[in-house]
Amino acid sequence: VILLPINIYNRKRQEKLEQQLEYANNKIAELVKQEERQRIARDLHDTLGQKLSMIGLKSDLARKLIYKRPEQAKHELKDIQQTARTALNEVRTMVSQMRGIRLQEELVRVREILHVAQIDLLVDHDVELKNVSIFLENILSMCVKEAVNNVVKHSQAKTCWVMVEQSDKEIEITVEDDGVGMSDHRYFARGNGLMGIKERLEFVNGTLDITEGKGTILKMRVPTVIKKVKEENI
Amino acid sequence: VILLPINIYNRKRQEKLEQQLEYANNKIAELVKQEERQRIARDLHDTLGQKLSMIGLKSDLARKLIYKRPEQAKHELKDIQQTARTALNEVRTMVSQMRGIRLQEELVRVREILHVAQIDLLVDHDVELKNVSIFLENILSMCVKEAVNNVVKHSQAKTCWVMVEQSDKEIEITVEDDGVGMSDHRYFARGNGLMGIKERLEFVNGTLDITEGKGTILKMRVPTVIKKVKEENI
Amino acid sequence: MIRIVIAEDQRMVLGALGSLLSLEDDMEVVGMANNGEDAIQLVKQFEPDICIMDIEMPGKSGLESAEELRILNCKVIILTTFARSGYFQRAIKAGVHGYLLKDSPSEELANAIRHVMSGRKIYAPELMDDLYSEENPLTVR
Ligand SMILES: Nc1ncnc2c1ncn2[C@@H]1O[C@H](COP(=O)(O)OP(=O)(O)OP(=O)(O)O)[C@@H](O)[C@H]1O
Ligand SMILES: Nc1ncnc2c1ncn2[C@@H]1O[C@H](COP(=O)(O)OP(=O)(O)OP(=O)(O)O)[C@@H](O)[C@H]1O
Ligand SMILES: [Mg+2]
Ligand SMILES: [Mg+2]
Ligand SMILES: [Mg+2]
Repeated sequence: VILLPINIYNRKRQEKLEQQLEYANNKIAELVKQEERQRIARDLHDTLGQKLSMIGLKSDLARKLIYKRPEQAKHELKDIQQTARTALNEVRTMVSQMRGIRLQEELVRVREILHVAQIDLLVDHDVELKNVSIFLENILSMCVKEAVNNVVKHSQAKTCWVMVEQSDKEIEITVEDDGVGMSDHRYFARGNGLMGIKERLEFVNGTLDITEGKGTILKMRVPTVIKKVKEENI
Repeated sequence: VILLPINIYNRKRQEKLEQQLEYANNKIAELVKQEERQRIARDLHDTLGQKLSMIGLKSDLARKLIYKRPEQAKHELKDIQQTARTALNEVRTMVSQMRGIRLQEELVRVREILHVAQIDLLVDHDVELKNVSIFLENILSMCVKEAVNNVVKHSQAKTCWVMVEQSDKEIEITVEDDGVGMSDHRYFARGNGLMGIKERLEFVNGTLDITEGKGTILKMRVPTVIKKVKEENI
Repeated sequence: MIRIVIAEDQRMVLGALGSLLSLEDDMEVVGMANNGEDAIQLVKQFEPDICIMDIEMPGKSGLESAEELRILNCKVIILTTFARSGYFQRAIKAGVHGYLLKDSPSEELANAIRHVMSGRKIYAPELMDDLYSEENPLTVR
């Protein structure tokens, strides 16, 4: 008989916690949006505002100088063109930073790095991730980047394989090399790279497996059907 | 004896929920940021990118025309100046939308509205909120705005008082009028304005009190020391 | 001749402003500075009619400098790119005679200078406009 009230008490507490979870989520969403906008607004203000007002002034000036001092007008126009180009580059950088890195883009970069390091790259080219949030793709891109950096830095490999497979439920990315392999299993202690990969993957409910093959094999797996937070762990 | 294991079981579940709360918060923060950036990136790209590349092209053209066709060069320069100004205005709008509204700014707006409605405004002018997040200030501004809208729409008042008081722990904003007052207590049912104020305030752990004075008195209170979510309700 | 000192930390903007105002028949730019402190020095040295100042500069900002220049009997016009909250009010408090957008056409700036010389005060509506941005959402597209 004494069990019942305690159970009810506990259920109440749990319901409260669940409500809080919901409440907290809404609150955080608002706050984060606000903060992020603030940050971007500052960036915008500093970089673009100044350049645009400069262009405004200089075009004004150049117009007035056309007959009086055409050479100086020409000079001002060179400045304008240069400033517009710089500003455009900044907008591009800002936009691409905001957009996150797509896996395809990362693979292009990977190809370059390995080329410079004189390591052959074999990669299934057709693979394009489907129905994957940009957020998830961004995380995967960062993981692949770090994995390949390690191949370049530590493996002394001749060849690197990058394989991307997507099934209904998960994405599996393998980065393999034919290098020296890892000497022991205390690799997590030696740097931040592998640990970073592991943490990022776990953040999206994924896993990292490290095994030995011809050299080293990194297998990264993430589920693509992200369950609602509530159903996830209880 | 049978009580212990059930208690342990329940405590475990609660710990899990708490962990989830933390985990969910991180996750949501990331996702929301990403989304917001995406949206802004699209806007930036569309509006600014195009204009900047146009400026680049036109300044190139104008430079080539200076000696050959100075009048056309002048014309291009007018275009450039106009484009730079338009772009800058867009950045301005974007920045000010992103920044949220400060209470001081809202009070200026309030003054205008009441002036148009021929209602006198009495407000303590010196009050400036200190150590308040932009998020909170934004919420308060929206509440004040709606409260004053109601005074204009419903009160038939001659005078409106807006008082802002900040102590160590809370901010109290009072909007008072000397109008007809609220006829009954079912005001929440009649519109969305007051409900909106109440919800917003509760969202930041604040309260709304509505009482009768010469006309209507709205008292909005929010704590400035925001407790951690975890400590809040349990 | 209206004698002018300009303070602006962006070199290219400073140059363009200087040249633009020099092209006006009734104006003479007697000094150009990259920051607030230098501007104050130049004002003490040349005693110009008007000092045109940017707000955000290294060291002493345009608003801080304006407060000091008030005593030196030099009229100040503030030029800025954005309406940052609180700036307008501070500018008014500092007793500035003009508060204008940096990208306004030079004719407008020149006219504003002449008006200020005749004792008027000129504030760009755009810089107060952002107070109403919620009510009046100038949509981006
Ligand atoms: N492909 C690989 N082949 C051989 N050894 C590797 C490979 N990848 C990682 N390692 C080993 O694992 C260790 C840990 O890698 P990790 O990326 O965590 O750190 P790091 O690369 O040394 O430093 P950083 O923090 O800059 O990434 C490395 O120091 C290296 O000894
Ligand atoms: N200052 C006031 N003086 C007199 N009556 C008021 C005042 N403020 C609110 N009321 C009454 O309370 C009701 C509810 O206000 P509320 O702001 O929620 O809705 P609303 O203003 O009618 O519509 P909206 O959803 O557009 O705000 C009003 O319809 C009005 O009858
Ligand atoms: Mg590494
Ligand atoms: Mg209302
Ligand atoms: Mg500056």
